[in-house]
Amino acid sequence: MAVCIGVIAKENYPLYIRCAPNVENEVNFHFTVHTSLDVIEEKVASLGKSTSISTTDLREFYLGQLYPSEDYRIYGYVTNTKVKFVIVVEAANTQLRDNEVRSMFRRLHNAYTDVICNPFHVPGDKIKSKSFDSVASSMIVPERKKENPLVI
Amino acid sequence: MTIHLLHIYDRNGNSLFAKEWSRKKSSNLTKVEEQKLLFGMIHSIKSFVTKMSPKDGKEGFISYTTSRYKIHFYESPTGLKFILLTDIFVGNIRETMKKLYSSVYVEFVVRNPLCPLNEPIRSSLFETKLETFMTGLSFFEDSN
Amino acid sequence: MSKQTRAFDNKKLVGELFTLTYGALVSQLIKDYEKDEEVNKQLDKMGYNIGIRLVEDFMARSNMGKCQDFRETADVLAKMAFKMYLNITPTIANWSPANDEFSLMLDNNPLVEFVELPEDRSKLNYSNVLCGAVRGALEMLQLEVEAWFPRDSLKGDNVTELRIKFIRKLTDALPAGED
Amino acid sequence: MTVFSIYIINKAGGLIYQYDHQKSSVEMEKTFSYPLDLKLEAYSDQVSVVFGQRDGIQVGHVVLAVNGKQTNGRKLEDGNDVIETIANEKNYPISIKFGRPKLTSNQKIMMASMFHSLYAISVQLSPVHGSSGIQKLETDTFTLHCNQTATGVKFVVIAEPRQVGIDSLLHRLYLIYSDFALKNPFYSLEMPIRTEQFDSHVLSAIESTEKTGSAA
Amino acid sequence: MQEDATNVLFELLHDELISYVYSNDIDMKSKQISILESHGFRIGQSLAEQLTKDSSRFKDELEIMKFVCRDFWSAMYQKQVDNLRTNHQGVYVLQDNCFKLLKRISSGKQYLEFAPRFLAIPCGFVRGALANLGINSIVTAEVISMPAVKFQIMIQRV
Repeated sequence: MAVCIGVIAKENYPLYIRCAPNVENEVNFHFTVHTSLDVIEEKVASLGKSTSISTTDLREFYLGQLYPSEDYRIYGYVTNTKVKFVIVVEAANTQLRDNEVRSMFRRLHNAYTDVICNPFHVPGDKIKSKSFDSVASSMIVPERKKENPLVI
Repeated sequence: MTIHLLHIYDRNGNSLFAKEWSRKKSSNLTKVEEQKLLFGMIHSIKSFVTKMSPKDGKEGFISYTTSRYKIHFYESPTGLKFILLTDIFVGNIRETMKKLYSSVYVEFVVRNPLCPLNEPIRSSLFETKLETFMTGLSFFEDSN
Repeated sequence: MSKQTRAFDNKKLVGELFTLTYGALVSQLIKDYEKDEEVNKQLDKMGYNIGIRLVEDFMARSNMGKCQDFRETADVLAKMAFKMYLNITPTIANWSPANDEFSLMLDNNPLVEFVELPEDRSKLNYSNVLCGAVRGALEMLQLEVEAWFPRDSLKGDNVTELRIKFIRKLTDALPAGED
Repeated sequence: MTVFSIYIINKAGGLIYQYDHQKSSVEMEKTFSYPLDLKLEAYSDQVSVVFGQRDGIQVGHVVLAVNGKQTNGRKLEDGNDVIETIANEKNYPISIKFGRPKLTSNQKIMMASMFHSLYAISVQLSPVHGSSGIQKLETDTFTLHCNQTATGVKFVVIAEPRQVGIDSLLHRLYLIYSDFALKNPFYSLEMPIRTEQFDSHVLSAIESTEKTGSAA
Repeated sequence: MQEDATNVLFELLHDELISYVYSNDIDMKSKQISILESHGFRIGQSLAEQLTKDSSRFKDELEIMKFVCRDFWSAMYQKQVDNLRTNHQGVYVLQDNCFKLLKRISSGKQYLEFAPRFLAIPCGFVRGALANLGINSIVTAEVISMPAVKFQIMIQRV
């Protein structure tokens, strides 16, 4: 389960950010998400250059863990349309496997695609979709565990 | 064998299309009068057939033959009427008539957004396709 | 560059193309008309225009004759027409005692696959084009019907219900001066 | 194989002889509960089914009787309107007899005169010179054969589409006509033919055609 | 092989959208074309999102162009483009000798003046799909004799 999920437009402004309830420093998460953008950009750029290596891994949307931090693990995903998804997980949450994160991103990506296809949605606008929200919410930790105080 | 002419009418009896391939005798009527007479006759035959039929039928009128020519009739479920005049040696061409409806009329009139339904057909693509269809028939012979 | 073959599910894609084009149409109408009722009316009218052409294509493909009763009409609509063009098979339900009114239950309406209705559009019958299309198609087969959506999953109902009511059998008009 | 009926039409379009050989009548009586799921409409003085079918009752069938009372046009024999009676819930359960409409003698005269004009129009609309009128009219349920003599009398045979030997039957009818009508001193030309001799010869010609495919 | 019925429905809807836009007042033809084009753009955006979500990441512009002009195109119209050329300076020319949305309208010059309205949405499709994949472009279509169409894509570099 994630503590924060972010969707960033190709022009690098947030389309959607959702944090776990009872999170104290929500602003910090916004900051975390933004910081991760640079890492994403870097990763993608390096993939583009490495023409010699054409392993499927480099062609994947899922970028894996972006950078380590003491309290959190931050994962990134970028689509062909250059929309970025970021999932923040508590470092203490060790049960979460790579494959699960990958599938969370898949679900987010699918839900995002549906948002774009909604004729009432204006591309570039913040995501207001209820169904997207419910998909994202289902991946968020319902309540912060007491024994893991959030400090960034 | 010879194809004399083809008429297509909408369900209200408006002539949508008419083409002659081989015609040796005129009815001494104007085009419009003749179209009305032909449609009127077919309409009467349909009603005649319904009343005379000894059993419940589905298709109704199919064709009539005189000593010198034959009229083949097909009506689509939507009421379009296809009337083909040939010589008397052409047999039952029900399937051909259906095909004329489904692969020429539907394809090139119904699916051409610039062809209003229930108005005379002006598309030359339709005419070309019709010509190809007709001249491709085994009983078509350009005998003049 | 490595040769990448992307095999799309064509049928699905064309379905999506249709769904998205329909979305574009609705969004244009919403721009042009203030009231949802007006938009509904336009959608019905456009559906009618589509229906009167679509029915010819349907007849050409299916090689069907005219329906002899309303149960047959319901069956052909649900099991053939909706299946053929929208790739869904609605359930037929709620027959009236005189068998002249029934509903098509759309468990899965492709038109609304991606749609979330904005709150200020509560009176919009998003799928109204279907009403017009059914009405237009049946009118060409000389059946005058009324069609409407008593329930719509977009508006929070648990099912989308398209109701179709028989009004009367039409007869061929005669050209002036005949018979 | 079946011959359904014979019509002889004089040169003015008048029906001078008619015989129905196959008296096939389709009739169905059934008790209905309210509301009736068949759509009825009054058409040319008959109440017919315009939409809906069940238990053999089909579009085109007419109401012959309601609760045992025969219909007479749009009314029942007790004077009540057929459509109103059937629409009224109080009359249910209701027993209605449906059947294929049968031609009345008046209608047969009309049909003959209609065919007479159709014949003339088919000559006028011919795309080639020297054409006769309709000699054979095909439908999915019957085929009509017509032979017009040089004197303008039309012999019309209505038969099953696959019935053979019609030409010979038409020829035979012509012979019967000249032997038992024209040569009969009491028969006046153009007038209806009413002699038993004529009837019996027509009947045997038809029966022979049905059995052997030839009227001779 | 019979054409898929879903296509018919799409085409009828497409035609209905066009005739609706053209039935509306407006005197300026260019306005109607641009309304249609913008709908095509919006649809193209959505489709690009849909169609690329299961593919792998595009490496460069050429790969995107190939995707749009080949895969996307043939999926939409159930046929390959007949010719695809580029001058390697950002201009791509797509030649379709029998364009699906024109092939029942005319073979030749009849109704030629109506061709632009049937090409506005398809041009928008391409521009919208490319835009969503990060390539800004201008897409135009040229018809000399129906049903052949030449689409030209000019990539705009800022």
